[in-house]
Amino acid sequence: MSTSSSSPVSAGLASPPLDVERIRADFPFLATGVAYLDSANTSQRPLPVLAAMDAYHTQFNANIHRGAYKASEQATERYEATRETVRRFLNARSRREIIYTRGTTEGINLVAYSWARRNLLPGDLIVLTIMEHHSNLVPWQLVAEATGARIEYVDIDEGGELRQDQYRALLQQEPKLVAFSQVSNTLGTINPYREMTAAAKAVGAVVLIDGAQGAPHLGVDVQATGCDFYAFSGHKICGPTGAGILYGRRELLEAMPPFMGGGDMIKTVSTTGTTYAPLPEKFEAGTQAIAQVIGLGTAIDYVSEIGLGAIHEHEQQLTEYALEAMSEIDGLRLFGPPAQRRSGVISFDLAGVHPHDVATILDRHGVAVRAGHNCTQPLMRRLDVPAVARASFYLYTTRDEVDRLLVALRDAQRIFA
Amino acid sequence: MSTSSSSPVSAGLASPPLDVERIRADFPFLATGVAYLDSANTSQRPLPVLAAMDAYHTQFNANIHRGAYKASEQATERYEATRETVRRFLNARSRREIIYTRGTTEGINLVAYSWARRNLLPGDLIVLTIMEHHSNLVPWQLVAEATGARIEYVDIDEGGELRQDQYRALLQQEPKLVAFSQVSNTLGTINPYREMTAAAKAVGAVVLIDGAQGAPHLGVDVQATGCDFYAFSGHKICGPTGAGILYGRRELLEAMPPFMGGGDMIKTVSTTGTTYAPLPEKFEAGTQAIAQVIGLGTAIDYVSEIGLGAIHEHEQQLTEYALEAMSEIDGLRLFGPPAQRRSGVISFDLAGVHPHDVATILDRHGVAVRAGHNCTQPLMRRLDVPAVARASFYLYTTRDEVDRLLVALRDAQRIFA
Amino acid sequence: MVDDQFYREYILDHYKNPRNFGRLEQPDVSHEELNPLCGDVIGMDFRLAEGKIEDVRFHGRGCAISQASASLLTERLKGMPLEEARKISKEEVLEELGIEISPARIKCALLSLKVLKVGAYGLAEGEFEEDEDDS
Amino acid sequence: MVDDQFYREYILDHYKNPRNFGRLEQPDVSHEELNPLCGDVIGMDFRLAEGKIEDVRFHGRGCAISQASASLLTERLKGMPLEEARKISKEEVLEELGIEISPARIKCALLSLKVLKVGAYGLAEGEFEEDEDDS
Ligand SMILES: Cc1ncc(COP(=O)(O)O)c(C=O)c1O
Ligand SMILES: Cc1ncc(COP(=O)(O)O)c(C=O)c1O
Repeated sequence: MSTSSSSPVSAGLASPPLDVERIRADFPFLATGVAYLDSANTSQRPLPVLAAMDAYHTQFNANIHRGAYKASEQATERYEATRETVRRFLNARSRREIIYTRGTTEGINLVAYSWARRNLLPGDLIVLTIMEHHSNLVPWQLVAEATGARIEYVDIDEGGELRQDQYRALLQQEPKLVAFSQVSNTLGTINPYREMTAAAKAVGAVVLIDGAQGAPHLGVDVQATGCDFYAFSGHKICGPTGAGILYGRRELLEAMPPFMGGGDMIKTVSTTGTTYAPLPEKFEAGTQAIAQVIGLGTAIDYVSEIGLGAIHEHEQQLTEYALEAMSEIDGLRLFGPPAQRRSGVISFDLAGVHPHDVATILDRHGVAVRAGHNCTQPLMRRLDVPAVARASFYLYTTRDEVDRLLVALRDAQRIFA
Repeated sequence: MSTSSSSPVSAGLASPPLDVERIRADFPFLATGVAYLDSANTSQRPLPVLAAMDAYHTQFNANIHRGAYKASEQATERYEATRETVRRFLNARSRREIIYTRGTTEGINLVAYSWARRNLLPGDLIVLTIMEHHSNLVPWQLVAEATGARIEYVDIDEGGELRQDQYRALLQQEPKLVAFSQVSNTLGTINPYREMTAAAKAVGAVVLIDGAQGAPHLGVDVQATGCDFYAFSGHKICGPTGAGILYGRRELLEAMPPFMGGGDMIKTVSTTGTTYAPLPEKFEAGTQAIAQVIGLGTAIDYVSEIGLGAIHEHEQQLTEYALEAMSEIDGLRLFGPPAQRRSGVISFDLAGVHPHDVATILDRHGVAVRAGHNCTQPLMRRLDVPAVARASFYLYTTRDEVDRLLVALRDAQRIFA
Repeated sequence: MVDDQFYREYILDHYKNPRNFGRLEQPDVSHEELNPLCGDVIGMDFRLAEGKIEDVRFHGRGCAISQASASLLTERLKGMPLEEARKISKEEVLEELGIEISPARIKCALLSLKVLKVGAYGLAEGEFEEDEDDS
Repeated sequence: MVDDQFYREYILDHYKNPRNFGRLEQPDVSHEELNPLCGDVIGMDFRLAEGKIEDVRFHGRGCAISQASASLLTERLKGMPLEEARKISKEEVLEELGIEISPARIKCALLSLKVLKVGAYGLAEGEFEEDEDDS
């Protein structure tokens, strides 16, 4: 499922509203009564996903590709079915472009090792943005160290949106690589990723999109977008931990050397040399996270069936409601753009109360939020805060949970008054 | 749990026999009735392991290290508890030496990238063996390509055991790195890994042991052994897919640069540079396989409680029984050493019947074995076979299942007579 | 003892007595392919004349499925116009084998067809795989 | 509204009115440490004389736990013989805070102690962590 434009999604779609109560019944953790407002960190996982992994464990628990017996065949079939599910989800041309990883971080590192270290030369430019997650920063810093490439960062404006003027100016310098997040995990900003990709492709750059926060809430059409790489994590899209996806454009993947060496990524191995398996196996060395890949396929089916359009609309209504209510709290500083241009992520600072203390008080109210730098330290420095508190929503989040957040925030103010 | 010597384990231990029927009740897949003789490929997973992951999913499904609320704290605690479980299991000095990986393959690649590529120079010698799994071959071939180091392979004798004379001769050349498997996944050979490690350390080599087949059946005492690195996979020791362990000696790990960059492996990130987190986080970039790591801890507790000594003895009795019975089948060629010096792994070739056909016929008998090169192509070439069939045992394997294997093998002969 | 539905008589016959097994002297085209699953290799030598496959031999070792499939295929290829040979589909090969092939063994059954397509037609290996992929 | 057991009056008091907050001119020892979880930094300046901590100030921003803990620690340190200061244990610091600290907040509570140990005693950072590790 992909959105038809990278500008605000909900506008004309008018999806039928989510049946949130029915959805919540699928998520066992929610029965604990905790108002879980930390889905941008990791999502909850619904029963069908757990059941799919259970089926593997109890009915066809075997390794894939290798065994010549039924359980192994069944496991292989289910495991490979996820690849087709993901191909459709991303609208990739071929299943060979879908590589299983542990998550976004491994996907980006794979590109950093197998593509960037081989293709960047001293002085070559890498363009990143100041809002990137460490997973889309540190790998490139390591690449720059290894190759002598240099990095420039696109700044944000006061509304928490990327300075497109600056971005265009940097593109004039003909960067070799442009890497940015589809959606910011701290600001919630939905970046104009299609326009940014098109502009970067026009100057010949390779474009990697960090879809960790985009895939679960907006989806993507990689062909329409035109990006070269797109990475996301299963655990943020209702899938299990331990499985994620790297999409890579076939021509690039074919030309890249393998990342890790090991079982299943080879064609022939001898003491004198080795030839590699075709895509995608070339990049999938060793026993993969079989059960988790199967779970990921089920998760994507699950959210796709409900519909990303409807999910996004639901999140946006909650976000609008929360932003409005929070802006009425004295001394509460909100980061990021207006609801229409953001995903269900709200980072904030409560004057006089440290984000960690906010989170602790919220926790005592049974409200789970994240506090810290959210793995975006350069952005923290840019915003001139050491840390923020962050509430984030997903398809199972209710207005009632937002209300509980508001009550708890006022209590934090009372305690620290 | 570790064995007290790298020579045959069972000899003097006399563990009480396993209550295999009780054990089998813990493994749901076995209820399918399949005689699962492919545990060297991946093991079955017992209910306590599934229950531990279920508890995570239903009671404290949250990300670790980051959240300031109860579910996240609980997840972190359970996740870190596995580290202590593994530390005890390997008898490592510190939890900081225990790094979570996806499996053996990733662990070896981590060492190949972060240690070997930084420390090997053109002409430096890497000593491997001809029986290695591709996961302990290809990463070093890639290292050799990148650094100009050269590789020598220790051969086997006719009994499928490493030629120690040749090994000692190679050590005379003062290799920088020696990497070998504790137990061969194809021959079942239990290598004299302690003696081999001591000899390599004596000439100043860094020693990596591939414990994929060793950890689940023998365990290891890394301090007594004296190896620098030890890698194994959770999915072969009753744990879930997607989680494994790299042990590294602290001094080496401290000096190594990170492998992947991303969330959680940093201390500070800025646009101008980055400092890294202390061990083990330095090597654990991005969201880890949280549920699976928790499952792995439970798996290690599970096998430790039953006792690796007893498990090994059980396997050895089965192996002895099977080897004897199989040697009575005309035209059946057995590979590997006698039962006392091998793990519960039997690779064989049935004259006139291709291993794939053997496996297919066995499958039709409900007997699951592996057929192929077992990711040991150089060993296949050494044995002068294109492929083998392999039966492998674990704590839940019964003599009855071995009998079913024997019946099926005779049927294969009949069909192809 | 299991039923012998899978390893039918004629499969075993082709396996034990493969037709057109061996090498051609001075073939016009010669090509080998590997089944990476098991390490089996099958090669074929072709002699071409007037747009036809005048003669063909196969060599290499393998399982009953791949050997029988190669043997059956060569029988069919002999004397066949190249144009026609090019059109032989995976489905036809599987059908001719006449047994139900599990996904894990499909590569065995199609190895000889791959040798034909990649060897005689210069299809890139990727293409053959891809179209397998999308089947 | 939740009970205020966690953020007791005196914690909040130390947070809002931290004792010994600021810098010393020409300190004998000065050291900062970071809590990587939240990016908080606490630093301490020490003036030493005759084997005693004659004066101490702390600076940096942080949560109520780390600020109160630093404030309480400096109160205690003033005039304390170095030998005695070296012996202050994590348990003592946690006890003095008098509230139940969750694992996630332990680093906040012990940040100032880390500044003292690593700064004034030149303990390697690893050592402090390690002994935390093994506690
Ligand atoms: C000896 C040996 N080494 C390495 C591996 C690779 O382990 P994994 O595939 O779990 O990474 C295996 C298992 O396949 C093995 O048996
Ligand atoms: C924008 C963004 N990029 C990358 C990541 C890293 O994802 P993972 O930790 O699953 O590898 C995250 C999530 O933590 C994220 O929000």
